[in-house]
Amino acid sequence: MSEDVLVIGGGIAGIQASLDLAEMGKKVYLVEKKPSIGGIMAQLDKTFPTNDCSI
Amino acid sequence: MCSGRIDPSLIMEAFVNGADGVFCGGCLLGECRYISGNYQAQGKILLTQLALKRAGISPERLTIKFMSSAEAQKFVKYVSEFMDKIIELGRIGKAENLSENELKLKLEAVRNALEGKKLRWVVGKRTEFMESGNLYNEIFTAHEIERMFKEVVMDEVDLQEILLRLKNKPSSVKELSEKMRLPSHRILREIANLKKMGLVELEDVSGSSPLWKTVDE
Amino acid sequence: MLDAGRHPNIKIMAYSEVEDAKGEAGNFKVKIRKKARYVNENICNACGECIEKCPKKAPDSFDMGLRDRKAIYIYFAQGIPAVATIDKDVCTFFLKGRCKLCEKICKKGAIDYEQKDEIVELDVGAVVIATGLEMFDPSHLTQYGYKRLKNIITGLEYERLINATGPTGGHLLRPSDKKLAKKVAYIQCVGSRDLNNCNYCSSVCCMYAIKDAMLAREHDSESDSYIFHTDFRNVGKWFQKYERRGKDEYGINYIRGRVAEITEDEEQNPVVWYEDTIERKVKSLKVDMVVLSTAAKPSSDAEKLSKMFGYELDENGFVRKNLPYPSDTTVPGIFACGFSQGPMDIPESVAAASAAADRVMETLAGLKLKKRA
Amino acid sequence: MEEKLRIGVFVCNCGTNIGGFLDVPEVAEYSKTLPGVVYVKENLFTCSESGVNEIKEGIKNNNLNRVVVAACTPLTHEPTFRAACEEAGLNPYLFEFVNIREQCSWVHKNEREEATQKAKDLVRMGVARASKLEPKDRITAGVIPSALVIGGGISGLSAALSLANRGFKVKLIEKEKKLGGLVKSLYKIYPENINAEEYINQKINEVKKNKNINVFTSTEIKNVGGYIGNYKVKAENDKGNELNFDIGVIIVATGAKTLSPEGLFSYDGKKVIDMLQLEDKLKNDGISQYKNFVMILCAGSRNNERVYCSRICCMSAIKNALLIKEKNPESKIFILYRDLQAYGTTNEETLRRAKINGIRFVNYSLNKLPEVEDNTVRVYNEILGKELLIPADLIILATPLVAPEDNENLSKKLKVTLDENGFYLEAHIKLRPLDFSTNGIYVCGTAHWPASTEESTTQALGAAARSSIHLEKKYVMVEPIVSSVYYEDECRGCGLCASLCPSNAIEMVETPKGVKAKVIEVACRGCGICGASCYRHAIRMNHFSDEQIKAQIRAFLEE
Repeated sequence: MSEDVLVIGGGIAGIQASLDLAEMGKKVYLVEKKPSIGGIMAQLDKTFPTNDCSI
Repeated sequence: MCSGRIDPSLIMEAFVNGADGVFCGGCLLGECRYISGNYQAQGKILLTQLALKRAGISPERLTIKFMSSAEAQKFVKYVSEFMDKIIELGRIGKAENLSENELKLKLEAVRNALEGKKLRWVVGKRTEFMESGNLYNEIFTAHEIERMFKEVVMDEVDLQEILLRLKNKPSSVKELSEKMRLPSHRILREIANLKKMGLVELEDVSGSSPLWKTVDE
Repeated sequence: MLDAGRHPNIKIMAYSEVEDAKGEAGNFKVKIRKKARYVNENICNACGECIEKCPKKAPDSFDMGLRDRKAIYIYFAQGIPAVATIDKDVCTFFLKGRCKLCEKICKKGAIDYEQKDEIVELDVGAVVIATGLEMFDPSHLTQYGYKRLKNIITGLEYERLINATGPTGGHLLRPSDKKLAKKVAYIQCVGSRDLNNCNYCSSVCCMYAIKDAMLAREHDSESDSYIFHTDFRNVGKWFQKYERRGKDEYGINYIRGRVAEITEDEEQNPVVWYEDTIERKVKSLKVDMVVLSTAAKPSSDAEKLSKMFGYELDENGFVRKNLPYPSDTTVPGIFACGFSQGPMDIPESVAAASAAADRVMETLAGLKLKKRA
Repeated sequence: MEEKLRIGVFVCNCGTNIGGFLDVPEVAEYSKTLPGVVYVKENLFTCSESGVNEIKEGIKNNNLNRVVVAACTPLTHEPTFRAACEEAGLNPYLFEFVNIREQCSWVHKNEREEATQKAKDLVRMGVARASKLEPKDRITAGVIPSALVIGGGISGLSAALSLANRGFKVKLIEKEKKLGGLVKSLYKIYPENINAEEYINQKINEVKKNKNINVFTSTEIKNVGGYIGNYKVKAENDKGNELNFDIGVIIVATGAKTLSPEGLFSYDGKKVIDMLQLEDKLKNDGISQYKNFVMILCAGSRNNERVYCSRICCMSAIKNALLIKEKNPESKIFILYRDLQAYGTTNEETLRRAKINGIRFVNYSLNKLPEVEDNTVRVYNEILGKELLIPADLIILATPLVAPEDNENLSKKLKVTLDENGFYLEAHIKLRPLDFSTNGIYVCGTAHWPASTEESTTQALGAAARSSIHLEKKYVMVEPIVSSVYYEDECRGCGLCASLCPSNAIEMVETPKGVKAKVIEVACRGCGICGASCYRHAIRMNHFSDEQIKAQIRAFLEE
């Protein structure tokens, strides 16, 4: 059995899931179809409800 | 780092180095990440303002305002208002009618007072007192406690100013009273205190008035 | 994002897609196609010199096609990994067999026209689906005039316009004449809550419209915004306060009512025709630009992946959330989070992501115990 | 011996975010003139992989012993740049971040010259502070592999189960006599219409059977001492027994309650009831005698007194309306609403089903609230533009979820913060919704904000994951940005610092020289209150010392 994890999608959800799993000691493969991770959130200027751009 | 980190000595560092005004910002009261840090800050600003005022420097040169990180417009408003106030007051010293040397001496006196153990202890106790409620309610009212607090601040600033003046030049009570625009009985009281602490001694008696000087280390 | 890029336990495989999958919880075999970038990821340092000199242009998809990028490009500047990619469908060399300018310019020798797609096989114990969303294309909703009228854009296009790194350097210049748009209307529920299109509420549009209007005011103190909404759905933490601030501090006009049609005057100013529900009259409003708050849909890969792994989707194409474990799909060992499960905002996505991570840990721990027993 | 300063300054353009509004080359040029600066580099994006590499190469090639980056906010990229320093062999605490974006270029977009001048001032201050920085090491401590879950509702139960199933010991504390929380008082859970009682009982049984979970009902937290990885928790049960736990991490799942409807819309508990009473009637077949139902949404919420929307009331009203229709198809149900919060997929579907089933929706506004009269409700329909008189045998008020008063007390014991509505305040509203800013404590469910059963469950599992990171790692590492009793001889053991510390991070200890203050470094969050208050200046703040801040102040006031 393998204990590695595959995360499909490199937006905010995929990144968070990967980070949590990695911090809990799992080896994570984060697959993203676009040339770099970031997802829609990277395209947003700022985000509600605090109007900062925190990715 | 929290606004509770603001040490009056940092504020005085700015004034001593030529700042015309100091603006402190903190999170909304009651929304502090460190529970009461902004209340502490408020207490320390109040203390510093009292001390400045006692030294004849406009306490309006120092302010603290509270806002959340989402309240950019409030921040802009507060800063703009403060800027307008400082511009209205003009350069520090000029507006207060103090010569450069006098200003320097006054600011030094305030700084020494605020960095001194006595006021730091008092302000620490004051917050404790305000936080844990009035434990002394039966003996003192809150109003009386505030008044005592003010008295201590005023005394300490006077005392430090006298010390600085005497360090520069031995003087009589009358001379000090004129320079500091304070009644002579107040000066006399502080001199008596300073003498008790072993910080000043009699140098000479010129005519009928005794001249006081600081004790050499 | 950078934390993920730096974490020793995370291997980022960007520009890659899942090609095939089989197996079961604890033992999935997944084939990943790592698409050829024609640039060596390990050598390229994203200096950008090749991009400067590349003679061929193509619409920049990161900027919603609002400006052009080159045939060799960096998806976005802060992206991870920070490397250039050649768009084979546009590149002169790939189309006509000559040019190779980038190869000549790259001092590091990172360009590799011979690079092939690579198939990587992974053995994993669990899978997390986080395929996110795609924006609904409102072109066929002719009443809104998208693509037909020039000064009508979508919410995501607006994000790029107002962004300082975007095509207009953060200035809200309308497409027709590049003049500053001062009066902007936002139309809610475009494609959402619509039986013929997205038969659900996209959940984030009311808030992002308020945000967009706030940003416009922050960039230009004279800007004037109108949000046309039906139910104004601002249910998250602090959202009502935000809605009030929009009105009180930013002067945004909230108008309840569906927009019937958008036309255009001779200066290409959009005219919004709507029913004012307070006065119960059909009214019109001339603006400089219209932003359509378009629905968000499941990613186009959602269906493909669900078939590959064998889990079910709901009638809208999202991974259905069910109690007792909202992160679980119908296949053990496969979990989902974020917008792939249905409309949710950033904090909900982050919480769902942590929940999915938790289910992975619990499942793997359970399998390990079973194996030992 | 003092090493000679070799400061490197990196000025970021941030694409055009900085470079577009102020003169970055001029700022870079100016930086070269500052004392101690030996290397200056301008970057397009300092945070990009190539920018980070430029820092590393800059350090190596120029033997830099301090690095200053003038770019955006430390919130986003301080970890990035610190890591870059570390990777290049420089202690990460010899790095100084200057914000010339949020605090300069973005706010002075129309004042290029002034913005450039301000950026120069900021860089000069940063360089001055950098000159005084000292190398520091991160602080580590062990973690006790057990969790405390406070609250035995659906969130607490879910979080406890998940942690226990992964092998961690859990103490679950509930102040009521029974586990189950709010869900216990519901009839059905939407959207699947699961029988609430059966569902929650099953969870409770799972928890009770689990060997890794100890349940303590009728128990309240008395005191929380210690710090992440090593909390000392005192609790007390209704029999007056004191319980002591050694705990590694804490999850707050204390839930919410519904606002009391007293005084709203002629509430009498009989003809005018609240939603929980309706749930109860539905459970006990107590609705057959009614025909005309009117539900009033936003009762006591989204007004000036309570601005927020309670998120779940619309859907629980619609769910219950459908259930009434199911039981009694002849019934007539009106739902008076302001905005129908049927967000997402299934909610919208349920709303549609309600409309198909003949449930009538009437839009009212805050300016014209419905009025309850004898057997009727008078309401101004905003969409029709006229007043309606609706017959009503039973009027149901959907009151919002509110934070329990208890939060005030518990939050002080845990040393965490509440928001303006009394709900728990998370570390970051978007990126860290389940964490507190105090490391080691997490929040989920309605303790954080109104949420549905499903949403609460998701959060609970998420909080379990977040908290278990420390349990899995078995140690914690904190930033050395903490206070220290640096001039111990000055300390008189007065205890003022310990009493002011919001993190319980200072203890008074006996030493050969008398009682002295001692900082528990892993618990300290670096607020600085102790240092600013110590009347004998015995405490020094690491990484933001008086000397460092004063250097910055002086640099600013230099002409």
